[in-house]
Amino acid sequence: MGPIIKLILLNVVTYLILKFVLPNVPGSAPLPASLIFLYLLLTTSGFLILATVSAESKEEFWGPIQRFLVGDGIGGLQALRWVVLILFPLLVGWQTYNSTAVSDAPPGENRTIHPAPPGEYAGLSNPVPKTPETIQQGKGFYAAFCSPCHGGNFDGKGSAARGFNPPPANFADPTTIAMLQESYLFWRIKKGGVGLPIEGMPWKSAMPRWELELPDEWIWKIIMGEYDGAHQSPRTWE
Amino acid sequence: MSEVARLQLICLSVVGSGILILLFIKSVFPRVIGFVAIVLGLFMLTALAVPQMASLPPVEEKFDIATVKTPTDLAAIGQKIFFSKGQCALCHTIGPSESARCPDLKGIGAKLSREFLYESMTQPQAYIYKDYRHEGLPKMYPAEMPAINKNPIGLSRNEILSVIAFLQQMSGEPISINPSELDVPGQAPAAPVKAAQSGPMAVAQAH
Amino acid sequence: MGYQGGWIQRLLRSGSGHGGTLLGFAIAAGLLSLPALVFGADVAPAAPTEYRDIPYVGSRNVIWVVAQLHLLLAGFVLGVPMFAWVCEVVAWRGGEKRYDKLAKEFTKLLTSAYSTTALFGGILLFLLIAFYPKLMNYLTDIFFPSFIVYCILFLVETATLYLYWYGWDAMQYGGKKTFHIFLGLMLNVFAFFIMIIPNSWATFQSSPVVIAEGTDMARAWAATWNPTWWPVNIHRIIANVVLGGYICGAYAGIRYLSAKTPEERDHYDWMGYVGNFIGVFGLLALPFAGYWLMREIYQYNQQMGITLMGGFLSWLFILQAMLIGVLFLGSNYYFWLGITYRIPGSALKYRKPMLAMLVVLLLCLAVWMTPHSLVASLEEAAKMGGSHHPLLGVLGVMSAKMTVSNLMILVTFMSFIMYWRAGKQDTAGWAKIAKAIMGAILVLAGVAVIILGVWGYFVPAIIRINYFSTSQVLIVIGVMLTITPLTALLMKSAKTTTEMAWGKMPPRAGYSLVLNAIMVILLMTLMGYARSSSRVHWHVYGVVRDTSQYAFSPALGYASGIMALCTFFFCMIVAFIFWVATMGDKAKAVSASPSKGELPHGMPAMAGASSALDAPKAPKF
Amino acid sequence: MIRGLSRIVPNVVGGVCLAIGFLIVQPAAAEEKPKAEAPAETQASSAVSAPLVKGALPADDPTAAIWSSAPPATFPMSPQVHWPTRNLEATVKDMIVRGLHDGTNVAILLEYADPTEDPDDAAAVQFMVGDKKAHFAHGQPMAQVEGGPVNIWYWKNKDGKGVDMNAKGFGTLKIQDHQDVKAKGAYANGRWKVVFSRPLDTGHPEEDTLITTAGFINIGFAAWDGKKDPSSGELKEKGSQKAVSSWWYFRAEAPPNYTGYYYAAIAVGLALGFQFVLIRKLKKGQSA
Repeated sequence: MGPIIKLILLNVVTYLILKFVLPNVPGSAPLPASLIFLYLLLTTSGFLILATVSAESKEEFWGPIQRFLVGDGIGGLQALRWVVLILFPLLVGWQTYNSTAVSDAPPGENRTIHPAPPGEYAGLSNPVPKTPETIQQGKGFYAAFCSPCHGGNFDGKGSAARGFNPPPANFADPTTIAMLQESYLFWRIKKGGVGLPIEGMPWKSAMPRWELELPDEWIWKIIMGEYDGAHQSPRTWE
Repeated sequence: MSEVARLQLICLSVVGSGILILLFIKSVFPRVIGFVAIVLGLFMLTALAVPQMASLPPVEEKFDIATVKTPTDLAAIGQKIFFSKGQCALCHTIGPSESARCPDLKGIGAKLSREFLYESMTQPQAYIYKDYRHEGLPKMYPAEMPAINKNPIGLSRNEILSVIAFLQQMSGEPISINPSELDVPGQAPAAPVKAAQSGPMAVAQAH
Repeated sequence: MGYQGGWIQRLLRSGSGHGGTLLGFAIAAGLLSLPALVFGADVAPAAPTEYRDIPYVGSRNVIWVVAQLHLLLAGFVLGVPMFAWVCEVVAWRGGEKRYDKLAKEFTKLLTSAYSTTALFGGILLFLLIAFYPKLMNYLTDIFFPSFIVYCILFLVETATLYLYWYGWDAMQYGGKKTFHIFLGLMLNVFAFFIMIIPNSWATFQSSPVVIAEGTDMARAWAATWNPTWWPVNIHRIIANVVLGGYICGAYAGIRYLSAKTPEERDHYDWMGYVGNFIGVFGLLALPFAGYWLMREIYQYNQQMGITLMGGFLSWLFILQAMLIGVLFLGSNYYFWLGITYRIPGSALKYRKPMLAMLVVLLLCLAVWMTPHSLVASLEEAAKMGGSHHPLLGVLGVMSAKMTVSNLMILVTFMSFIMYWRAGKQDTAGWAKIAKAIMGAILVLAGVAVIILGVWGYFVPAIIRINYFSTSQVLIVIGVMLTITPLTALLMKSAKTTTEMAWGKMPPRAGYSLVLNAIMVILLMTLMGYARSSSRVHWHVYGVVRDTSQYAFSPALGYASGIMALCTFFFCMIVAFIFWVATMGDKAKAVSASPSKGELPHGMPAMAGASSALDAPKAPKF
Repeated sequence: MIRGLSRIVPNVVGGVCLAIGFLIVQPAAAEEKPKAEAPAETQASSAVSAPLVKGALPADDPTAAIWSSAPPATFPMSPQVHWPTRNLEATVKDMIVRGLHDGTNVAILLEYADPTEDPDDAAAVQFMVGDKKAHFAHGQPMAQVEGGPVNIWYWKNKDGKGVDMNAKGFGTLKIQDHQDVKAKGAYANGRWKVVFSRPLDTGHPEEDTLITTAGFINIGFAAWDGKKDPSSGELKEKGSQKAVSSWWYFRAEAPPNYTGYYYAAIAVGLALGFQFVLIRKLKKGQSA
């Protein structure tokens, strides 16, 4: 039974690492079950590949399992064999029951965070010249209009942010505004959460439609202030 | 049962029938089919396990002259036309880009007068600059720009004016076009087919 | 998924009620005329029909399946001649007869495959004209001249194919053979043009250029040279090689599984090896072509790029990653099986390197398959503070993906080199140094790729895209270009310690060949859906809007059903073609013994050759 | 025959392992979390689960003992910033919600901290109506998605009753012709407890949200602190100046359903059959 115990052990160790070690690394968080499943699947298939890559290793892996299932010459393990044979259908039944039962968990929300902007926004560039004054102005506007949610430190942790789901974007995160062009931000600020396409789940976003309150020029300045304050630079083609 | 659950059930039965074939049938070809069924079923199950998201077409917007109150409104319409019906963005960009095949239009509204802009769009061959940006004799630009007021693009005068307003706005310039200059529709300027036919007339009015 | 409301029932019902189809047509025509009447009142007295539909199934689904099948068949029909021609050339230059036989065996398929492809092309054309008259009118208006060129090419291609196939035995020797080889080359050249012309129509739909006034010819020419035309051409031609190779492998796999005689087992084992080799060979280049295409799309229109990579199609790339992952694993697995089974006594010797490569491959796959936005429940998302994992989220971006895909290619390349060298002993005096150099190159390249990948996080996007990713690709290509000739040189003087024994592979090798082929076909159908959906609600992006009821793009689960259906149909059609083509000479094949030929020097393993074939041993099981 | 077997088995086992892996992990992934995380008051929840009770609902008694049998769900609140007349500081920071239903009526209990009892203290619950998604801020119109209306249940301390309203964007609030919602508030120890109740199905699917036991529906909350600004005498929170929550989920638990056991029994049968055939094949293979 060597290899199969190895396989189980390998999966258990991987699971424990993913479940209990990785989340406790500083700056980390618990992994979603889908990801853990993916990694376990990779581990298992890797093991199976190695176990079946040669005739000898396959025999070493599969022979004991076969003998165990058939019940030939396994001596004291006979009882265990029956346990496995009874447990397996029960496990399948239990999982079937679980998957047909009404779930306690609400449907997952897999919102697309950066959906495609409408065509008329994809190709704009900032008409406001980038000078220390305009950036400073932008930061001022940011403090007045944006910081309550997106935070004075550009980290998405403003005082008004706590109740909102999805949470306000964290501009200090290098996978948010640093991946986007200024025109994208212009669209998002101008049209707000209600301007998102369906995959962005506009009905959940608390982002105001700022075109109702701010002139375009201010928005462009805010964008400059945002990048400068969050120490990021927009994606460009230059 | 939800649509997804139903599809999942179908997938499971596809996988199940594959397993059945492998269990009970000995000849090779059906067994391969069973194997393929299992693979395809698992593929569909995976596809059903990720979030199901469809993309719906957005509502089509029409250029309605009644909604235009300020030059900014006009520029907003111009922006839409620039990137869609006018097909300007198929070649031009606003701001530097690697994909630009024609001149970058950033700041163009500040450099050129609105009349010149209008003429460049309707009579692109009127003034052809020579290209001095390389060694040797200056080259003629192969002015590939189509006349915007003619087929197949066929923008109306109103539409061209709003594009100019947009270009001025994108250059950080005050918009010099007033909504009162627009043609008041005796016939709808929004209908694309008509607009295309009335192209030459719009040019005449512009001068 | 509510919008698809009960499509299953409709599908089921449509299967049982063929008689209703005609009635359905009538009703659909009647229904369609209603909006046309309203529309007509607005614009013109008799507006032309823009769309037609068929009941139950839906016009879009029909077009989808037929177009996908046509495309797959076309890929097969274009991939096989390349494959056949290369085999023929190998036989011609190297004098190994069995390659000629293999080439002929596949060319035989061509005639029936070719007509099936044309048949589906014709059906597709009729359906397009019937269902999408507005769009077809528009495209015809622009592309009319290239339609004519296409037709002429078709005639020429058909003639060439007939000459090539029917003249095979007649032009076997001397100058005639040279002419035959030339015919094969022309066959591929015409086929290439036959591919790129429809590509221009399809790519124009996703990346149109402005059509100025001019002659028909000038307009068609301008529209043909649209920004994604060449990236798609290159991508498709490589993909066709991959498809041809893996289908050949799958065919060999099935024949191997059902083989009755040792000769058959030998032959199909070898054919499976060649198919897998060609598939892998193309596969190594495919990511680069895909990257180029994606880059062009991003440059052409940022919106389209975002729709694909970050927008509603972003989940599709999880599936793509899975399929590619299985493909890489499957291909390497087959190589490794080949080492342990075909080279007796090598299992233990190669276990350690295999383990190392497997671990690297799995780690790369883990990164490759980790999406940026994770599939998570609300609670899980709340704990992560969003749908990005704070730590693993960095694995989801381009820099990481490029790095691991390059590493996976390196590992697969190493698998191949290992296979090549297996059972050989170097005799050259400089072998040690050469091996050290090769090892150093591999390690250095791996490290360099990783360093560039990590560094890529700290530079602006454009530097990463323009310099870092390109450098990574160049490094990997460089490694291949240095190690392959070095190994070839080494092999030239190497002494064979253990002969390769064909026909000893276990059945799972046959199944893994089938699995690889299925993965490739699924990938092609998946990316077909991606390419079509990236146009969102446009027929011609930004120019001709889709105003039909099918303007929406369906969700992945539903789409995957159609992809699986296409894959299955395609497999069945190909199986049918193979069956028809080989029906006549089944008996012959059984009695024929494998031809014996001189081994060419310099490329033994690449060609999968071994003198063991001259003395076929009885398989052990 | 052994050889034949060695062909069959790996493929079957591989396929079965994968299939079973999917069967097991997918539901497990969905199932695991809620169990691990009993909705504690301190931790944010994502759904209110309303158990089915036998006997009378505490529809007009916010302090009834039976409420303790309903699991509490806590939702964070934010000041309303979506609409231009925003306030940046709201009194209510957390909303604790419980639900109960008896098969025909539903009762929802809101509980939140408010330091003072004022006549203008108010609270509201909000739902989407029908299939269309509605923006959480009063069903604001959305640019690319056709939204639907929201159904709002509103209670104000000085009125002492529930109001059933609809809105589709700010400034479109409309009191319904048919009032189905009852509400009652009780203030004690600096905390409000407000109970709303309504029939699960009011027969007006165009205006009222239909609560079924089939799945989750969207729910949102709002609260107004009716305290007046001591200097100006103006209300600090009124109209759109309030504390709001995002969309969360509400579910009226279904009566026990035994179909799952049938499916499980079928699955057990299939698994047994599979096992039987597999082992028989293995045995044959060995004997041959």
